[in-house]
This record gives sequence, C-alpha cells and structure tokens, in this order.
Amino acid sequence: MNNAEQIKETIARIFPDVETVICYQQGFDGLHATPYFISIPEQVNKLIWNPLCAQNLTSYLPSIKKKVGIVVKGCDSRTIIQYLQEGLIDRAKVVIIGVPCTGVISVKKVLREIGHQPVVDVVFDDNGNIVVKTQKGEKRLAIADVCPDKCTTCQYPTPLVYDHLIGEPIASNKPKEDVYKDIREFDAKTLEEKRAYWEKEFERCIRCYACRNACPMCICQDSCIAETREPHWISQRLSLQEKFMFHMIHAAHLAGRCVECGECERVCPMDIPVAKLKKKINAEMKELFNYETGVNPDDKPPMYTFNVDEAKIKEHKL
Amino acid sequence: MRVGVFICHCGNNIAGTVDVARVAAEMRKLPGVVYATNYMYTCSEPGQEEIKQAIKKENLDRIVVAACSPRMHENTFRKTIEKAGLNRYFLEMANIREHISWIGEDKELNTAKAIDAVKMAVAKVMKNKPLYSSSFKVNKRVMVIGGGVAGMQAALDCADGGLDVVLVEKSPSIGGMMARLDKTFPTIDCSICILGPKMVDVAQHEKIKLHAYSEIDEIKGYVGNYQVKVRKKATYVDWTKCTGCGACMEKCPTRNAYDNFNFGVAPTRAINIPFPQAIPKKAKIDPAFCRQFTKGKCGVCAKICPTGAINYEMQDEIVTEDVGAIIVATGYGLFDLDKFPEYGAGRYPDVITGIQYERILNASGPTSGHILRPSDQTEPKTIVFVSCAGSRDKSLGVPYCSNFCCMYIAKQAILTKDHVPDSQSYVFYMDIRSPGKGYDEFTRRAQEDYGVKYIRGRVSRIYPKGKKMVVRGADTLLGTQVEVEADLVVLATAVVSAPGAAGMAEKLHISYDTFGFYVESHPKLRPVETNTSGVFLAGACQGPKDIPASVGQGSAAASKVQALFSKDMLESDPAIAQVNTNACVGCLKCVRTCPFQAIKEEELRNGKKVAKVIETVCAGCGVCTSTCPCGAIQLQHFTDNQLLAEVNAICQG
Amino acid sequence: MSDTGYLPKEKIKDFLKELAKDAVVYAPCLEGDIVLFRPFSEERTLCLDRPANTPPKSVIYPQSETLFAFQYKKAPEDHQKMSVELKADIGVPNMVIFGARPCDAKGFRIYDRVFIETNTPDPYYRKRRENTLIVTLSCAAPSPGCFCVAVGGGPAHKEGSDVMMTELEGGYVIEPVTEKGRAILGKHVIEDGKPYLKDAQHVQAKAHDEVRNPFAPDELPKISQSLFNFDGFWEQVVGKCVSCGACTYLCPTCYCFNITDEQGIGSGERVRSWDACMFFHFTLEASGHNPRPTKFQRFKNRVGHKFIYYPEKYEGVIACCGCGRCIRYCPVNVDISEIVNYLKDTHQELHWASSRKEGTQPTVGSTKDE
Amino acid sequence: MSGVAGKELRIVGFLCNWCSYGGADTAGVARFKQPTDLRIIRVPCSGRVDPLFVVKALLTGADGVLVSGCHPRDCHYTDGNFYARRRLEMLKRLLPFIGIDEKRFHYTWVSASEGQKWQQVVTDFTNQVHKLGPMHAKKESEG
Repeated sequence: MNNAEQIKETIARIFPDVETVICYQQGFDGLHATPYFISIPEQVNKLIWNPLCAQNLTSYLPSIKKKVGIVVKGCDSRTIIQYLQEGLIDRAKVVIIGVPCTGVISVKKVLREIGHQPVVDVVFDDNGNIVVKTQKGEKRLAIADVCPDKCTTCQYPTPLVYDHLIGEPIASNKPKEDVYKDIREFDAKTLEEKRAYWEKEFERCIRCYACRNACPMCICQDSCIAETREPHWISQRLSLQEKFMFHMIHAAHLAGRCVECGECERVCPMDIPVAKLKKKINAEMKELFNYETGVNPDDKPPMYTFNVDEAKIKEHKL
Repeated sequence: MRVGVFICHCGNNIAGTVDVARVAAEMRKLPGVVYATNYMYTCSEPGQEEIKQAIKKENLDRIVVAACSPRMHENTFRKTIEKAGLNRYFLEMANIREHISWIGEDKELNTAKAIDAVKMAVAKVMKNKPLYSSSFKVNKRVMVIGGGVAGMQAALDCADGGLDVVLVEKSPSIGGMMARLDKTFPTIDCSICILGPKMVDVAQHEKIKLHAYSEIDEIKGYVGNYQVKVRKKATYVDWTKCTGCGACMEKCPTRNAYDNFNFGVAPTRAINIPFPQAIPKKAKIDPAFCRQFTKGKCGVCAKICPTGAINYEMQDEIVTEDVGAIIVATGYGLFDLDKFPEYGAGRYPDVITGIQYERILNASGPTSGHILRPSDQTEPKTIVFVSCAGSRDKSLGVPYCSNFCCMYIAKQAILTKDHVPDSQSYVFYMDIRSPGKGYDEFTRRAQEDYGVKYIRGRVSRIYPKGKKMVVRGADTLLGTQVEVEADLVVLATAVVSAPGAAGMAEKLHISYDTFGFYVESHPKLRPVETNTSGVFLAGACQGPKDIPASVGQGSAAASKVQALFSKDMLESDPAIAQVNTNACVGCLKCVRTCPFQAIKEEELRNGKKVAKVIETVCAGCGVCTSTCPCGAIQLQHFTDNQLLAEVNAICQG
Repeated sequence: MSDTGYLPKEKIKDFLKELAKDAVVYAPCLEGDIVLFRPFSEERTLCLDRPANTPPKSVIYPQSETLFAFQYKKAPEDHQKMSVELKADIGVPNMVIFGARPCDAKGFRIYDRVFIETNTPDPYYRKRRENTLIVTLSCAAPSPGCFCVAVGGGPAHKEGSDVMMTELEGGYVIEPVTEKGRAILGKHVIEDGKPYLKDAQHVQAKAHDEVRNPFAPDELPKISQSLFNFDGFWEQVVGKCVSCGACTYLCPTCYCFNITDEQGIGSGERVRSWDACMFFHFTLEASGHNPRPTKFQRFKNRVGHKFIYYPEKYEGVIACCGCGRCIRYCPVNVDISEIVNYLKDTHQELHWASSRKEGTQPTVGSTKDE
Repeated sequence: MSGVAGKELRIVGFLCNWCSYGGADTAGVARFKQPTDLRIIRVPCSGRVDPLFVVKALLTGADGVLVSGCHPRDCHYTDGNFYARRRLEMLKRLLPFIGIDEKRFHYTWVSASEGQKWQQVVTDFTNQVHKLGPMHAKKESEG
C-alpha cells in the first residue's frame, strides 16, 4: 500500500530523533491489527497500514517519558489535542505522523457478517471493500458497512495536528448536524425504556475495566476510584448498582474530555455501548459551552473553568 | 471505636416535637455507639460537664452531639471534648433543632428524621480523623474600608491600641454621611463640630495611613495575611504639592459640575475641595466637567495653582497593602428618587430628599444655612415631610425599616421652626419609631413644643399647583383624605446598601443579603464578625444604623481586631485539602480549579509529579476534591468517604 | 442401556426442559451479538455454533459471592456488649452447564486442584462443583486464536466434563464421561447413539488436526528461565498491554480472588470476588508499597502462574486451556501463545542475553525472522 | 432506613455551610414549617459536591437529591459555586439519558438570609418528588 510505504519512509527518517515509534503490525489473525512499538528502524518492515488499524494508539503517550513517534488518524489526533489542552503530554516529545483516513473497520461488525468464523485470509480491493476468506467461503464487505459508528459521522478525517502528513488531506463529507443524531434519537425514548436499556446493557459488565484502560483520557488508571477503598465509591459486589455506578464514574470523569475515539466500545468484550454515555455528555457540552473536545489546543475543558454569567445555564424552577 | 451520643432537649425547643429519649435509645442499638443519653441543655455548663465525664468514664473516643445548628455550637462542643482529651475533630453535630424540631409539626416524623440525622452523624464521626492545626504569623496591620464615622472610630480605636491602620476612603474626603449632616438628634449637636475633631485625629494619627479617593481592586490571602490592592484614583492634582488653598476652585471657569458632597443641591466647580473641613483638604478635578478634559483646552487651574500641583496626565495608581485583618465600614446608599414618579421627585425641584435638606440647613451648605427652596430661592413657610419614602414597601423591594428617618424628620422639623419661626411643618408617617435613649421624648418635643403636625397616613400623590406643591394623602386616624399645599416637600428616602456593596462583598468573600447589606456571623452574638475570618463589619454596611450604633460597632470591630492581634501566631484550620501522593497521578486538574491558587506542582524524590497543597493558602472549599478524578486530593473532615458514609446512612440505612 | 446416546437436533429444547426439571440449566445463549451462559428459558436463543464469549466458570465460581453475612448485635440489657452474628448460606441448587467447550470444562479441573484437592477445601466452590453436571460440546472446528492441543487439551478432550456431546448433521452423539454424566442417558429424549459413535470419533479427530499448535513440535512448552526473568523481554513483548482484566476475567483457568468486607451500618457481608493479576491493586499492600507496580511485572506473573508455578505445584499441569479468549478479546491483541513461544526458544534466549550484554534494546519483531 | 414508610420519600440534600445550611437554619429559627423528608448533609461549598454523590444517592436508594449553594458571585470561596453550576447542570442533563427523571434532582442557590426561600425550595421540591413517587419501588415493578 502506498501510504504504508510512505509511513515506513517517514519513520526511517525520524530515527534516531525519537527512541520509539508506535504504529501497527499484523495481529494474531488476518482480521486484527495490533500496536507495534519500533525501537530500531529495521523493524519497520513489519509495519502495516490498512483499515484494520483502528486502535487509537495515542493512549500510550502520557505514560511514555522518552521522545516518541506515533502514527495517528484524524480521530486519534483529537486525543493529542486534548492531551495538550490538559497539559498531559509535552508536544516537543512527540513526533506525529498524520495519516488522513477514509474509515476503519470494526472487527466486531465483520465477525458478525462472517458468523464468527476463523479467518483464513483478508484482502482489501481498490473499491473500498474488505474481502474476508473463511473455511466456509469468501465474503466481500464494503468498508463503509462495517466501519465503527464513529466513522459514519467523522468530521476530522485528516489529523488536526501532525509533524508529517502522509498523502493529501481529506475533507469530511459527513454532515455536521448528524454527529449527535443517535444521541437525540435515544434521548427521545421514554425514561422507562432508557432505564431498562442501560440496566440490560450494564448487567453484562464484568468489570474488567478494559473500557477504562483503553480510554486515552482515563488518566487515573492505577488510581481509579472504582477499585480503591480510600475513597470507597463502589464495593466488590457484582450487583447492577455497582456496575451502573462504575460506568457513571467513567462518564462523569470524561465530561467535556471524551474525544469520541470509541476505544471503550471497541475493546469491550461484552459489547456494551459504553461510549454512548460520554457522547451524550459531549452533546451537552457542545450545547452548553459550544465546546468540542480535541479540536483546539488552546480551549479549556469546560469542567475546569467557568463563566461568571453562563449564557446557556438557566436557573431551574421548581 | 467508642462513640458517645448526646441528645439535647434544648428545653422544649427540641424535646417538644422530637422524642429525644427514643432517639437516644435507637442510637444505643448502633454498633460503635457505647453510650447515648439525652439532656436538658447540653450546651450548659453541667451539660458540657456531663460530656466530659462520659468521655472519661465510658472511655469514649468520638462524640456526637445532636442539638442545634453546628453553626451555633460546634465550636463550643469542640472545646468541650478537647478539654476531655479528645481531638476536636472527633466531634460531629446533628442539627435536630433548626432543621428538624422547629420546622416539622409531626412528632413521629420529626423523631424518625432526628434518628436519621444522628445516625448520619455517627456514620460520619466514625470516619473522622484527628486533625491538628499548625500556626502561622499574623501581620498586625489592619485595613479599614470606609472613612465614615464607623470606619473612623474603628481606625482610631485600633490606632490608639497601637496597631498600624490603613484607612481607605472612596471619596476625596473622609467624614462620610455624618459630615454632611447639619445637627444630630436628639441633642441637636452640630454634626461637623463633633465629627471634625475626629477627622483631624485621623489625619494626624501617626499610626493611620489614609488612602482617600481610593478603591479596593482585589483582596487575596486569609486571616493574618491579606494582600489588598488599592486603586488610588487619579485626582489630577498632586496632593503632595496641593496646600488646599482653594485658589483653583475660585478661578475654575466651570461652574456647573455636579456636587457629590451636597447631593446636587447646587452646582460646584470642576476642580473642587468638597467642603471646608475636608480631610485631606485637597483639590481634585472632575474630568466629566473639566474643560481641559471635555474640550481639550482651559488650563486655568494649572496656571493659577501656586505650587504647580495640577497634573492633567495623572493616572490611577495601584498600591498593595499587606494587612492581617479588614474592617468593612462602607456605609449605605439612598433610594433612587426616580422610583417615585407619583411623588414627582426629580421632576419638581421643590421635592427633595432628607439628606439634601440637611445640606440646605447646614451653615456650610450651598445656602449658607438659610432655608431657601431650590426652585426660586425663597423661604418656604409650609414644609411637608414624608416618612417611609420607599421604606417598608415590599413593592419597591425595601420591606425593612430604614431605622433613623423618623428621628431625623423630627430633628429637621424642629430645626425648620428654629430657622423660620413662622413656618408650619407637617409629617406624614406610618408609625413613629423612636426607641433610643431620649428619642421618643425628642419626637414628642417636635409635636408638642414645635407644633409639627403629624399625620398618620401615606402620601398618594404630590403635584404642583402654581408655586405650591400639593401633597395629597390619607389621614388614617381621622379616616379622611388630606391635602396640604406645601412650599417644600422633604422625602425621607429609604436607606439602601452602598453602591457596589455586592461587588465589594465578593472581593471580601463575605455574604450579603438580598438587599446588599453584609451578613454578620450571628445576628445576636457575633454582630461585627463575618463568616470570613479576619473580616469585620462596622456601621450601616450591615444594615441601616444611626450614629451611636455605627460608632459602637466601629469600636466593637476594633476590639475584635485587637483580640485577634493579641496573639503573635494564629492557628490554621486543619480542615484543608491533603494529597495522597501514592494515588495522585499528577494531572493537576486541581491546580486549574482551585479558587485560591493554593495548589502547586511538586516533584517527589522518585521523579513523580504530584499536586501539593499550600496549607496556609488553602481555604478548605473542597473544589479540588470534587475535581480530582482519582480521589487523591481529599478535603479533610469532608472526605469522599466521610460524605459517602452519610449518603449510605441515608440511602442504605 | 447403551454407553452412548444420541440427541436429535429437533429435540434439544425438550432435552433442556427435561434437565431443567430438577436443576438450573446454564446454556450458551445469544445476547445481541455475543454468547453468554444464562439460565436457559424458552425466550432465550441457544447458540452452540461458536464458543461463548465468557466461559461458564462463574456458574461454579461466581465473580462475586457472599461468603457470609455479619450483623452486630447489642445485648438488650447492656448496650456496651456487642456480639457479631454470622450467617453463611452455601445452599446451592442442582445445576447443569450445557454446551461448555472442552477447554471450559478442563478449566474446572484447574480449580479443583486449588479449591477441592487440598487440605482446606473451599466449601463454596466444592458445593457448587458437586451440584453441577457439565455437559460439554466438542469443537468441530477451531475458533480464532485457540490452541488447546498445545497445552494438553483438545477439541474433544474429556477432562472436567461429565458428558461429551459431538455434533453430527442431525443431532449430537452423547458420551458419558463420569458416573454423574451417565444418568443423562436415561433422559426421555435420548436415543441410542451407538450407530453414530464412529462418525463422532471421526469428527473429533478431524477437528484435532485443525487446531493450531504454536509450540509444535513440543508436546508441552518448556520455558527458559533466564529469558523469563529478564525484564527487558517483558517490556518489549507487553508494551502494548493496557493492563485491563479482560484476559483474566474471560479465562477459564484464572481463579485469583479478593476478599473484602462490604460494610453497612451494623451489618455487612464478607465478599469474595474475582481479582485480576493484571490490576495494579492486585498486589498493592496497605503500606502503599506494590511489589508488582508495572504491567510488565504483572504480565510476567500471569504467564508464570500459568506455565511455571502452577505446573510446578500440580504435576506439570499447565494452567492454560488454550481457549484463545484472552487473545480474541484482548483490547490490543496481546497473544500469550506468541509470548510463550518466545520463552521456550533457546535461540531467543541467546539473542536476549546478548542484547542485554550489549546494553542495546532487544527487539522481538526483528529476531523472529532470523 | 431513611424515610418513614408510606409518609415520606428519601430525599438527600447537600447544603453549603455558608449560605444554604445557614438559610435552612434561618428558616428553622423563624419556624418556617417544611416537609420532613429531607436529610441534610453539610458540605463546605457546593463546589465540593461531586455530581457522583448525587448519582450514588439516586442509584442506592434516594428518591430525590437537592443541592443548594450560595448565589452565584456570592460564594464564600469565590468560585466554588461556579464550578458546581457547570457540573450539576451537566448531571441534570445526563440523568434522563440513563432513565432517571431529572425532576428528582434539583440544584439551586439559597443564601443564609433566605429562610423563606429555603422553606419554599424544600416544600416545592418535596412535593415534586412525591408527585413522581418512590424511584426504587417503581424500578422493581418495571423489571
């Protein structure tokens, strides 16, 4: 793939300025890409770049102290901007290789299409399709049909921040007003429906914290209050109440910070739509403070600032 | 853990509507509670003694007192348990009086609610940790904001007590409202004659530093260590050179400048000294009227000034004063006349306010003490005083009594008779409020000796008829309509909070009520303290007050400051934020939200970056705790676990 | 009665209903797009065509269980006297796990050694284990990432199961494994399976050949201690790990737990809940010290536990059943079989050792090709 | 267990020490009668109120939660209630999304001198929660 070659070339050039480059390599089967940490330029030959490279690699940045190169898509770049807003990374220590993206693949959606069969081979054709071969035959799927939900309303296909751009920038062709359409539709349901929905979804949660640990903005990690006794917000019981509370903690702590990368949902082994809560809050942040996460490094996350007169917050009457 | 619970009857205040014995019995069932009792007056000496005895006898290590509001007696009981050897933070109070017995009618429900409240307190106290104050140095300088009579008294008392005082006055001269009054009730003393010497004392006191024509820009810090930014407004006259000779004022070609001191009764010059006894007696230019500023040319004063003090280029100057305490004596304002269209105030020159009439009565006023009405400078023979012009009127947003109008109306009526013996004064009143020493006698004198006619009723309308003003109102005693054709009408306009009072409160972090008056710590027992430690109140900024009350408060506030400064070191409130460096991930979101810049970044020996609380600066609000996603920064005494214990006690039972 | 039974596909629901008469039957059911073991009922959709997303371990070893409830009691005559009343309930209904896979069933054998075959058996686990009948379905084909044959198992491995079913076109051949399982053959809907046994054995053998063995030609992987103890190795291979608990919570052989007292006012419960060695809090000590503060050390422990410590203690048995879930559902596709493969390769060891000596960064990716 | 069965619902109140707790005291001193359902937790500042306390209360047994602080600009700690306003508004808008009626949660500003307003707030909010009924019993019937 052309882009892959360009990325490889660029990576070769930025060594030894950086000590590590984070990119992708083939995972355990043809359908999975996995993060790839390169520390010498020769390793670059195993790098891959295709629509399977869905993971947001930027999650690793705050924990890496040395100078690092990283491959980012448009959506991933919002995380970097959010990190900059919150002062969580040193921009000078990151070399960003930006790659404009036309959409990635949701492995979960592909698996659904192929009946969860082990894959024998995966190829991409020139018409935006992924061809998945299994023991039971071959399936040709349009990438647009098996992309994560976030891609369907993507506003930022081209990285918003980068040091090297691979290929030409792409403009979004998705209507801006559709970004929170799903949220509005869900919100239109009755309270009982919504409550029942979440109870059914959260009941499956096994508290593995994959959503939290994969979340680039969950900066607490080892100190997460879901596991501590000091403070002791939730118990070790596996009740719905505790699971619900954990997801509310996750959502509340991401208020005005969630970059909508969808990692939490992508990694959930129980298929819980955990990103939805955060997206709802983002929709409100947009409405209340005209704030969008991860687009402008000079913005202030809305929960850490205030206006003496809030234009959009009206006093509630009883 | 051995918790002791003490349920107070508060006489019948609590026991009347709460079954206190049952509350105590329920508490005895709780694990951890080894002692629970009820007592008639827990705050009384024997009541406190009982707590101390129980701590010793039952070996109690945590105490819950269920009684009145902790805002009332938390400190009392903290001291009690401290005397018995417990850390003061091992006390929790359950407010079963203000929040329960006094507001609920059903004894069963009240009792159930009280049981919950005490249970919550027990749950919390079991999570409490001992906290220890540290001490810090006090800067024994005091700032007094406002140079009226209350502020002057406070400044003088502090200075006489040996404290360095910074007095900040907004207007060009100290003296405040009292300097404008003619005589004072009930003695008919000359106001400026008794105030003048005090003003001079202030000016000459070596311990008092005066910033006149200055305002407060910003206040930072905490008790013992405030940093106040004072804006010295540009006067365009170099006061180090100005001798107050008045030559500039005499020669100033602008003769229509608004006279703030005289409340616009007559115009003044664009450069002026407000009144003869002004302290400091210095000139100042009003750029809104000065031709040099409005037209760009004139310069007369600059030419005439013998010391070359005029400086048209002058800018505001900011000085920072470090002080340990602040006395707020910012006084009051007066109700806006325009809000009485039915009284024609503002439209008819012969309808004036009480304070304007003071200036007319005053020998140093624009009429040199001759009573001349503004419209045609003739001597009025029939004068009508309207009391409660705005006061006690909910519809105007002033439901309260303005405190001293009844008295000054009587005084003005008496003075009117003295000045114009053939005059007749009428007073329309709602009630005569004259509760002070010699006050009632005074209002009677006005009626009995000076023939002032008091009409009980409200004025509905005032309108002109030829050269007269017709005052129409009701006489509720006679049950008739009355009309008086007056030459001059004096409105006793309502006392309101000083302009900008709310903004000042916000700078000081003190509370103000709906009307902009500052809220004292306790309406009975802490009348000059505020809820912000180191900030005290004096005078009418707290509510309408006459001169003796204002002076009394000035002295009271000064004595509070003296008491505060009697120690070299103060104890800090240990209920401040604390960082668990193991849990802190160094995201520093707390640094962003702390309203006091009390958190900074610190690097540990292992290179880990964490938040650090500057103990003396932290005010204990807890914004950081609710900001911190990992619960690493906890406001002591209000930690997540302590509040969760209370939530759980309610929700899980 | 024949030794082999046969369950025609159309009678599978009747069979489950029959089982449900005197037991709670947990079966793999479709929920949205995933498959979970749920108490079976008519409304649920049975899904047997792929392994469930979660193993059935929570049926016998719940993710969170109350060991006992405690309540503080005050003596009515003297409120200073307090006692604690404990209540433990280990009453467990009869249960059936239907449709477990051989790897899932083998997982219970890993637990049995820890919770039952010891001087201090765990009453909670034992009771559940004893009351549960495990009806396993052999795998006709491998699933993504699975490698049971490399760790002593296989797609029709019978260890841990009470009954083994093998799918044929029209039904399931039923082979009892234990005495407890034999009772199945007496159920109404079960027909004689003898005529189908050969077919079933053929299916099983074919499946066995299809499962990958990452450690081939070794029968069981042998781990090189020096490489295992080299920190740099772990930093390289698990740099991408996000340290979540998906691998352990989905693992049929992970059994580490935490015990906490969840206290209310005056009462509470002692709760045993799964813990995950990948979590920071797993080894966090009260002092604040953590002997395994990094994800590298934690991952090393996970591999060590499964491939070194457990086998050392229990006669060489590897505490991994090769189900592949930790690989399939890992957020970043960390592949334990790949890591173990590195660890057993002596060439790798030499390479790692030399890179350590030179003080350079050892690199996994590039050496794999050599 | 809080709340007298059949007569009361469980309402948790978080009141800032300087304004609203004082306002509730003022109401008490003036004997302004109020419904008894409310259980008050004193916090230094409304800025101390993590929205998660509200969630925790609502998920574990409260039928309603009330947060009250100083009026904007009148915070004892200058800015605390400005943060509270943003956080609590966020929560207010999130609750219906998870199926909790936003009317079960109210945040407002009551100063230490506003005893009467406090009485009104407590009365109105209690009535509002009663109109919705118990949250947790309702949940059981739903399930």
